[in-house]
Amino acid sequence: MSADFQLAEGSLDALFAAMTAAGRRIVGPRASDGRVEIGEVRSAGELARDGRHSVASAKVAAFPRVEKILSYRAEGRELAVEDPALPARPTVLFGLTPCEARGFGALSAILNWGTPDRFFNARLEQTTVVAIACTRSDEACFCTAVGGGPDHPGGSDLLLHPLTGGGYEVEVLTEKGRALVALAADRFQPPEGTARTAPAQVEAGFQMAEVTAKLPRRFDEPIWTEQSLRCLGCGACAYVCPTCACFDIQDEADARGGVRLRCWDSCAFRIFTLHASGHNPREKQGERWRQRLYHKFSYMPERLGVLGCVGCGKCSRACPVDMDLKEHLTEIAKGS
Amino acid sequence: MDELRDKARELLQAGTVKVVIGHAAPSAGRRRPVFVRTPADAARLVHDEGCWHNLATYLTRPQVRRLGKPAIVASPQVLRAMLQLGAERQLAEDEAVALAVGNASSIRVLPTLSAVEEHLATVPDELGAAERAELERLSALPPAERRAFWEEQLGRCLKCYACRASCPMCYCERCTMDCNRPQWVPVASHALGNLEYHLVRAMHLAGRCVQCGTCGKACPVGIPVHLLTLFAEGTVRRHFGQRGGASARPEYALSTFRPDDKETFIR
Amino acid sequence: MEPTPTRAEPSNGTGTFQPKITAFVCNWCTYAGADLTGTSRIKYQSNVRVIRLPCTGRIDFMLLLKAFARGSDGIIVSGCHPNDCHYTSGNYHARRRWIVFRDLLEFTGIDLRRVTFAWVSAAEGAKWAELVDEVTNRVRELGPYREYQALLGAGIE
Amino acid sequence: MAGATVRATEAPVPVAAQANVFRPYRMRIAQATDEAPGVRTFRLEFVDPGEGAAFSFRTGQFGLYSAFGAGESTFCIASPPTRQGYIECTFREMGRVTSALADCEVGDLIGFRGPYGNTFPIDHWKGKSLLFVAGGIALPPLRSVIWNCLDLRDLFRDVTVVYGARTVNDLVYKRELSEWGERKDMKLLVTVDPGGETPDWKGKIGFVPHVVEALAPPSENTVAVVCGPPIMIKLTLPVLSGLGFEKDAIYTTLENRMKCGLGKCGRCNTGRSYVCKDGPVYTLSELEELPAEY
Repeated sequence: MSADFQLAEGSLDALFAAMTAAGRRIVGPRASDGRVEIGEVRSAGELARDGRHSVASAKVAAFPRVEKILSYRAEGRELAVEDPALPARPTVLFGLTPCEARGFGALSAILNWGTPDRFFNARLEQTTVVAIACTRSDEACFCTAVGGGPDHPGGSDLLLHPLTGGGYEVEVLTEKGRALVALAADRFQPPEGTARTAPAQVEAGFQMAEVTAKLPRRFDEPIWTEQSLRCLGCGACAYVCPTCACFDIQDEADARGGVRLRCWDSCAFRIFTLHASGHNPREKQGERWRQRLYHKFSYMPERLGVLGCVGCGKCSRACPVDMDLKEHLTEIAKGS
Repeated sequence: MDELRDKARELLQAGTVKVVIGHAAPSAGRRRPVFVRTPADAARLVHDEGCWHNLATYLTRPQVRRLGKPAIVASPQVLRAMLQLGAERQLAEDEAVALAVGNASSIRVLPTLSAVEEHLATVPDELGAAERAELERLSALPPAERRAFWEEQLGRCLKCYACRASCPMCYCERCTMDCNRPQWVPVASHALGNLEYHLVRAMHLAGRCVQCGTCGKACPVGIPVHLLTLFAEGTVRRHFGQRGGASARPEYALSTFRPDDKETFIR
Repeated sequence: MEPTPTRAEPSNGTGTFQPKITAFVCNWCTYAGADLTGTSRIKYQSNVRVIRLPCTGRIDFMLLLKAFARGSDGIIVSGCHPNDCHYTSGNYHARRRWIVFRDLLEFTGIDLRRVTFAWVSAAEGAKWAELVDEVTNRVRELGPYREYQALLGAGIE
Repeated sequence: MAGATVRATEAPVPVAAQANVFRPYRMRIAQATDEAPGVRTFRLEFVDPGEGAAFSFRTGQFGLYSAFGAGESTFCIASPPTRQGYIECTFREMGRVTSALADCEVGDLIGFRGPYGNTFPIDHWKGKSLLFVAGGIALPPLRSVIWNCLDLRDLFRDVTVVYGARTVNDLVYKRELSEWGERKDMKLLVTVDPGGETPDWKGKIGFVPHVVEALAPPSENTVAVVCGPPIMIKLTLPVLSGLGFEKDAIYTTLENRMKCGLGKCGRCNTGRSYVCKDGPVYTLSELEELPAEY
């Protein structure tokens, strides 16, 4: 919580210039057509800093929608197989919410379980996360119920606390953060103790411990069918989720060679578990919805030691039919 | 609103239907589909401008079908989707009761597809002004700019299939996107995979699209995908004089022809 | 798909761009017509790869997209004249789909100068030669379809 | 159940030194055998002898086989680890990848990555009798463990195999079945569903559960391994229970859809279990703790 530096509002542009000069790609929330997207940001002015949440997640920086994991060339009957070069694209994720920053921890737990995932790790290693503490929340937010908070430092390399009079106090949390500060050291001044803007109030309305305690015995209850009646079975929730990591592997090739791609996938899709024989272990939408919840709130904590959720509310905001995760979790917690 | 709730309550009380598919308002700015199964619950129903989902999508959903006979709060686009589902033999004549809402003040209870068709004959079927203007704007652009527009828009597509999932006419149990022998369209959401997906979607809806625009509103990242289906549907209407959702008779412009169909480009 | 790095632009050795044209033709009219072109010893440009299908009604619009994705610079789609379909009405059905698809391609900014639809009968060997020459010349003028090729590999990290 | 809780930790290996876990071995098809309509067996040899020498697996494990250009598909390793220098797989032509594989011929290259998953605990079976029950295309997972045990025959007491298919034509490994049939140190019962027999069929006629029931193998000090279509498993389990088999003495393998084999892609997750890591081999008592999502 204590600040290491203070960064004046007017210094942001200089910091951006220094990061760019150092070869860093800067990615962050930016306003576009009335919504907030995650995309490349060239100057501080392009950053969306009005407290609105981006629809999509910044996870793309380390876990892109589509990435090459293998390439191969046919040479007659022979075949040459090659590993793609490790991605080299130093990136600063600037202005993420603390929830998004925390999301990388859960992603890493999934992708590095058992065997390290060199593609994810290479991208993450080159990514510096600068989060800005939230001063506004909305109906979908419940970070405080899942161990996070509007100014939670988890997953951030630098955490910026907005000051009432503009500018930020800066918490340096990692070596990566320190290296970023060094790029524009003269802009990072000693903190003056200026008042911070109060962090957002996030009323979760339920206790996560109650959810985790109740899930194991509610598996066969009708609640899953009931909650998912309106679920359309699209993948919007999974694709905007900072911690969803399910993927598909697809070959694309012509006669001469091809690539093997890892692309996002979602447990909400009927074909996710569909066998070629036609048998489907999770045929009903209610079963797929249940899997989504159990995976995040029961199986992951048990197996990987982390929750598969940071309470950011992106899934609820992205859902075309208003499947509200906070509301659903509250209902689960209240049940017997 | 009271009338809608009364009608829904009556239908449930009389046992005419087991569920009323409508909208609820969990908070001021939000609208969501809701499945009302008890007369008391009918009080949750709302209908206003914010209710943009084409609820007819749920008429073919297995989890909703299991609930029993439905009544459905029906804007003109929902009614059109019902007729198109009827035309495609996905909805029988008296399988669902429509509670027609619209500009007209009172709720009309339409128990059959014939009644729906009769009612719709009195409702103008016109594209919204905003959509029309946007289609015209894009059509007037130089081709390179139109290409750039769609490249940028479709480049953002996550392939979450919210457009497909929310469309009342996308009821296929096994969508061509999910078939892999052959793998017509790449699974990945890269530039080519996205372009091909959206062209296929528009082609498969041409002549069947009821022009509700739900697909565009469902898109989490705000791609105006509905413009593609609206455009293709517009071509069908202009050239062949048939429109999706006009009747429950099985007439599909692209499964028939006229020897004198006019074109200007075949050598 | 990866743009295949080895793909050199076809050349006739004089440095002139040689476009790759893919023709989707029906078995009964256009394919026979193209055959007649050959047996009549009518010379025409050799840039076209002919893909024979039973009927124009069987030519899925996806095939056109696949042809572009696999590096075609231009496409010909051709079959029996109206009233002459071996299966009575396949070409009428195809015509409706072409009308819709062509409009949609134009709306998404795909270069329509690279897509040519035609009726070529089994007796029109000369028309086939003219058509191929005309399309080849036009596409040669346009150059390689770089805009479409640029989509390949785009969006893959 | 296997698979303790794993805490997320920083990757101990520097990223640049981390292997590409998706990179398959290149394998050459040394032998291809048509087993039954649509069912083929490949014997695969490592193109790189060094990789072959370093490779080892245990019975019950599986891998992902790639037809380059079509993708990867999951099957068990159907050969026993006691036969070295090659692995074998048997698959039915069902989808995009298996059709592409079926089109391959001897000499062609395909990919293999693995081995993945747990194993049949044959070390714990020493001194016990073994009963193998298989149906249809589910013999391949058992073939590995059957051969493994036959190659170490002295370690076990009685070995019995009951195998059934819909028709005579659908029986796989026909040559091996006749070899097993002639062996004196094991008992083999092959059966086909009523109506699936040919005029010269000398085996049994009847459904697998009935054949097991009639055979009434003693359960004492015996391990049963059951693999087959869901309906066969469902009807065989009560028969085994009736014969006195304990739930911990009955094993089966699951075949959930998989993409990665590494516990990451999410497909095979069933309850707290990841079939690709904690399975594919489960005892009946382990299976009963999982939701029926397989």
